Amino acid sequence: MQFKTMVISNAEVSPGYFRMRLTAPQEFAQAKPGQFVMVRVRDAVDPLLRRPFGIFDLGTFESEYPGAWPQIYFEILYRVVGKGTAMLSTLHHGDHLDILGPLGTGFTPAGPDTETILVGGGVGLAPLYYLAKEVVKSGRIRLFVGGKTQEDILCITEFERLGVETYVATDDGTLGASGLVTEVMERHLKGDVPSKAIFACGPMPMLKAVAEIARREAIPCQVSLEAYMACGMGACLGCVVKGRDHGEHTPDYRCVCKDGPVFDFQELQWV
Amino acid sequence: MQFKTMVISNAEVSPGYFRMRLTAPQEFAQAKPGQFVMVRVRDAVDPLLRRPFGIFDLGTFESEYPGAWPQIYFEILYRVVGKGTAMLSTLHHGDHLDILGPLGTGFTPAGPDTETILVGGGVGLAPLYYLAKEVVKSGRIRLFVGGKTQEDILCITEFERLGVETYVATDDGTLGASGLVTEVMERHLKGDVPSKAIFACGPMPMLKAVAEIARREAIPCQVSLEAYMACGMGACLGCVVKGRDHGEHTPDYRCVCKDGPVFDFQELQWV
Amino acid sequence: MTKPEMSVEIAGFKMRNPVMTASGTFGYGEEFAGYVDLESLGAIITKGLSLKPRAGNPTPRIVETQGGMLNAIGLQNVGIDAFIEKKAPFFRTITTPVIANFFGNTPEEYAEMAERLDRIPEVAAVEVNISCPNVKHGGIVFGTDPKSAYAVVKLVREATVKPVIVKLSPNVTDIVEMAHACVDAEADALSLINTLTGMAIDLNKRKPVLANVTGGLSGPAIKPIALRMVWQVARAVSIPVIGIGGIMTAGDALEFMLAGATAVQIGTANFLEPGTAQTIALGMEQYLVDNGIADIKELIGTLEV
Amino acid sequence: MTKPEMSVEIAGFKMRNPVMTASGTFGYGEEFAGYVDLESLGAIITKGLSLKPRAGNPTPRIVETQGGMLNAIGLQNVGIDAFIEKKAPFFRTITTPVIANFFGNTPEEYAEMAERLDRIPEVAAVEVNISCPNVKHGGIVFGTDPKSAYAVVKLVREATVKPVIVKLSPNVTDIVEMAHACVDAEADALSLINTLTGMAIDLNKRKPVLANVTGGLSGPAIKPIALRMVWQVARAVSIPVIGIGGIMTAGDALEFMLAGATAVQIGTANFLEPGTAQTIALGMEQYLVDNGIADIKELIGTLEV
Ligand SMILES: Cc1cc2nc3c(=O)[nH]c(=O)nc-3n(C[C@H](O)[C@H](O)[C@H](O)COP(=O)(O)OP(=O)(O)OC[C@H]3O[C@@H](n4cnc5c(N)ncnc54)[C@H](O)[C@@H]3O)c2cc1C
Ligand SMILES: Cc1cc2nc3c(=O)[nH]c(=O)nc-3n(C[C@H](O)[C@H](O)[C@H](O)COP(=O)(O)OP(=O)(O)OC[C@H]3O[C@@H](n4cnc5c(N)ncnc54)[C@H](O)[C@@H]3O)c2cc1C
Ligand SMILES: Cc1cc2nc3c(=O)[nH]c(=O)nc-3n(C[C@H](O)[C@H](O)[C@H](O)COP(=O)(O)O)c2cc1C
Ligand SMILES: Cc1cc2nc3c(=O)[nH]c(=O)nc-3n(C[C@H](O)[C@H](O)[C@H](O)COP(=O)(O)O)c2cc1C
Ligand code: FES
Ligand code: FES
Repeated sequence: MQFKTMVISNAEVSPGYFRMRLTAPQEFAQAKPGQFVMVRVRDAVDPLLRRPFGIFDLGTFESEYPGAWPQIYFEILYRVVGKGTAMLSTLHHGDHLDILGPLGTGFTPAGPDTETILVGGGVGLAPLYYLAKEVVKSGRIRLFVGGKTQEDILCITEFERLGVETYVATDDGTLGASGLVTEVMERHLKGDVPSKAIFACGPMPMLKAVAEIARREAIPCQVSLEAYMACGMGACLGCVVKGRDHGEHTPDYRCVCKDGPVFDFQELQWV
Repeated sequence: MQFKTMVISNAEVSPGYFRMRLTAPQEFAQAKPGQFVMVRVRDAVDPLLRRPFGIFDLGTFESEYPGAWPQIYFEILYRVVGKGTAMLSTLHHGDHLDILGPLGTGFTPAGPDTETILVGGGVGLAPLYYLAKEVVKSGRIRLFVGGKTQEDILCITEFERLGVETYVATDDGTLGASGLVTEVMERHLKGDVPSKAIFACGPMPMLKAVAEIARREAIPCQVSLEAYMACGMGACLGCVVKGRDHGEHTPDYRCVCKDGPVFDFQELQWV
Repeated sequence: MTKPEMSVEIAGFKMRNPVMTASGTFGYGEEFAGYVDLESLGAIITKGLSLKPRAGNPTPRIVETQGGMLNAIGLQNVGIDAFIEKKAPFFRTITTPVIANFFGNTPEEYAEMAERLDRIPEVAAVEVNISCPNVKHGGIVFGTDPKSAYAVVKLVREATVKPVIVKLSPNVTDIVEMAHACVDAEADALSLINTLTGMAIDLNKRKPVLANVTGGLSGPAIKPIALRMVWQVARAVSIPVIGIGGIMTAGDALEFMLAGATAVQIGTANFLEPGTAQTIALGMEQYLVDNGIADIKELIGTLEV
Repeated sequence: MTKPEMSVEIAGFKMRNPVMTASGTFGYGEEFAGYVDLESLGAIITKGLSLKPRAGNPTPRIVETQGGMLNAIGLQNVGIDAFIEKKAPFFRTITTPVIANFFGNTPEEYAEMAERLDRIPEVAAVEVNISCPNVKHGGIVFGTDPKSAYAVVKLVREATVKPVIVKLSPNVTDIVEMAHACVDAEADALSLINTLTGMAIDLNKRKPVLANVTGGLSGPAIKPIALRMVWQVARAVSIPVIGIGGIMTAGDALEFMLAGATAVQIGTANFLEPGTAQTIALGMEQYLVDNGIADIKELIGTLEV
């Protein structure tokens, strides 16, 4: 689906991190947690390509005007890293953008008797909030979130408000435990018997560590990946990652945009 | 001079024509009528080059805060013709731009006993208003202004408020006389004895006709030209026009940006 | 005014309008079905095909540059067998002609591919990629040396009765010389340009951004070069020329036709706006209506120089 | 940390930093004095000079394209006599070295120009333009054929003891071959790239925008191509390479140095921001400070491939 959207709000939630709320058409309400959108940042060719962002939240906005239709909105949580995100950060209420999405596969929520373990690294937290919102009714959720420093730990309050148990780790110990989020997670999961499923999003080294834990502890695990993207719809083959069976003469590339961004960790090659 | 400016206002004064007021530093008050500015439309490379605009007005803005310094402002009057002007037209109060200027030569006002004849074609009227403001104290001014249709006739009220006698011609006769502005001007100047000086800005065919009248009637005449510009400061040699002595083996090119945009019509080659 | 005539013909092969989608930028068509009415396009060109499936290059494979992008996909493709089995059936569901873009590692492989494609009824024509800068063997050598180009095209020509379009590389001193070599080898049409070889560097890592080091530059940045080459070639040869390179709007497409192109291909623009090809076809038709032009063919090569 | 070392040397000719302004984009330096501290630059390169004054091409001579611009100035210049008389005196008022860019219609004219420039004390080095695409006679032929390039450079070399920089055209199949020809002719350094030949069309007038039909493409659009060519050439030759093409920021300039450039030239960016060259020199120095690099020369050619 392609649509024009209006910026409802765009606020800096931590230094260099913004949360943007955007209008969406009714059909967008079907978007699944883990799916993403491709945003055309400007009506010009600088920047040229669309920028991909996970869906951080999705909801219905009750209009202040009596009798008005409720308005679907969604949010993205983004970090300013380059040209496109810097431009996004200057937008205001009332500005317009063009969106492709929802794109890609989403997370497949765990069954009712399974505990949901969320693992987020920095802005990789983004797609996990909408997931938490969707599964919170059906069972226990724990969130392990890591970052370099306290400023990289985002929107914890929002998760806690949902009733998610939250564990924080920072490299420099300025918030929560000192060290890697995966270490914290491992400590908490150790000897923990009930059935669980992991949902992770963050930088590659974190995902690798998570996958290793999942493999060792035989916990089902879905990871959401990032990749440089041009099209977002499986046409350019720019965003591929190596699938399980990939080899020199047996190409098994998967498109992050179409086959992902969410993958069962067992579908991928981790070396 | 190069400076950052803030948009004070940006209003559509006729369909497709905008008048934008911008802040300027104190030194900008030295700008002469006929000079121009190069505007960087966006902080990106699309559009790449700066866009040139004449100075339509210049003044001092009395701040509403008691004790605040008076703020120099200037205005540009522009027509939306392409990418850059379309982008300019979307700017609001509070937006920022980067300006080079004032650039180029300005008009040399006529002496005190000389009547000032302004001739403007469409948005070519732009630099004439500031000129009129500067010379209005010292003598009679008549403005001849032409356009395709009534919507191309801009800011007449402003000129009349200054006390300028205004004559309008449109190709389709929807406002003022029907026909070319130069025909109207010629009718009015015919047999008119007192000493005069012509100041003209507009499309090339109009300027040619004006130059022809000036030559025939032996009236001093300054014209303001347009040209594709890259640098605005005499470095790229993109904006040249043929000077009087130009020939195959005697190059006499003049830079519109530096030697102009205002030229004595006798300095140029009109064929 | 009556509806203007938009159809064009290339080597006996007719299209409802001159707007094609460029190889490698439109998947196998299916991917865009939700964004474009595939029936509104002149033709669809497939991703470059080879005899065996190809893995392509490691990632990163793409990076944005100012006004353009570099890609080093490395011709990842499913191979001719999977193409026939999995992709071709979809083509039977649309009436828009499909052109198979392909390449080989050797002249013989090119010939074998042409032969195999010749037997696929869903393929309306073939586009010979002698210009891909991202493969070590073949590709660029055939595309930059007139003699090799002649040899490859000659073999392909003999191997198929389908219309043969040869896609030229812009990474040459003299594009006209290359064009002549292909004409001599009896190509039915030429398409140009493929990407220009470029490079991007990650300053902080002190490494090339692309795993492949260099990649092919496409997008609006290259349009002036493409337009120049199309103009040069169209004046020099008498077979149809298909213009490619940075086309984003109907206006861009029409400029290529003025320069001498009989049709155009839309590449990178599909990524920005998946509906571009359709928008352009409609825009071109509107231009004809607005300017009272009865047939788009009247525009071809009418640039006044 | 102490101030990092920014100076670089090209053929015995020393610059306080590697940032030069490119020929044709900075006038004769004087024009930019109000916007740039000329003493902050590594070197200033003049507009291309010829024996006789040249009128250049008719207008329009420039047009913007996506991420770039086309120019067909046609090497308008005051000629060597007026240069000596009117421009050179200003160069005595600055300590920044001035490099004279020049061209000729014949190899002999190149030699004569080199001889005359050799006698001008204000000229620190010469840059031989064998690559201008906008002149009918000479220019591009010398720049695209290795043998002609060799012949011209050889004559120039014999005619002057000043450092000889040869400026290469990107409009070639094999830039390395061209570079080798110049090295064989004993050039002291190579600068690349000049502009790529392109074209823009005015759809409504059905005419080329430029009076000259084609022009040279410059600006950020061409940076990936320039970077690739600089990298290729710097690996292949042992004389210094000067990187040019679409440099807008200190980061861009540093990328060229990683790719192997000893210095860089800023062209089109001067038009957008007249202070660019100075801003870049400062930004490069800041980068060294931030990254604890003592000497900019440590970066040259350190790209990990
Ligand atoms: C499926 C998916 C979901 C994402 N969700 C989020 C999110 O919710 N919040 C968030 O802050 N970021 C997210 N990202 C990363 C985000 O897309 C990049 O940070 C952003 O594109 C950078 O753009 P830029 O212009 O600011 O940076 P630049 O560095 O100027 O971008 C240059 C190019 O690199 C690409 N690029 C740069 N960094 C990345 C990256 N990490 N991943 C992919 N492409 C990149 C850009 O898209 C662009 O094409 C996601 C990426 C993907 C693939
Ligand atoms: C000294 C001078 C003063 C000017 N004063 C005014 C003014 O007061 N009001 C006004 O409306 N216009 C004025 N113009 C014309 C104005 O600069 C162009 O209309 C504007 O640059 C168009 O930009 P664009 O991006 O909208 O159009 P595009 O067509 O997208 O521009 C593409 C390129 O062409 C150039 N260009 C297009 N049209 C012109 C033109 N007529 N003259 C010069 N360059 C052009 C642009 O600068 C740009 O480089 C002036 C031009 C000059 C040279
Ligand atoms: C991601 C990508 C993949 C491409 N793959 C192919 C290919 O397989 N075969 C081919 O002949 N050209 C390929 N091309 C080149 C395009 O078909 C086209 O010639 C080029 O991109 C220039 O057009 P554009 O500027 O409109 O993109 C590819 C281009 C891109 C951007
Ligand atoms: C308006 C203009 C005039 C130029 N004139 C010359 C010239 O006289 N001699 C020359 O060798 N290069 C000339 N060039 C080429 C530049 O020096 C430079 O090689 C090219 O523009 C690429 O760098 P850029 O992308 O930074 O502009 C000119 C470029 C422009 C834009
Ligand atoms: S982004 Fe194009 S295939 Fe995934
Ligand atoms: S605009 Fe560059 S010389 Fe006039």
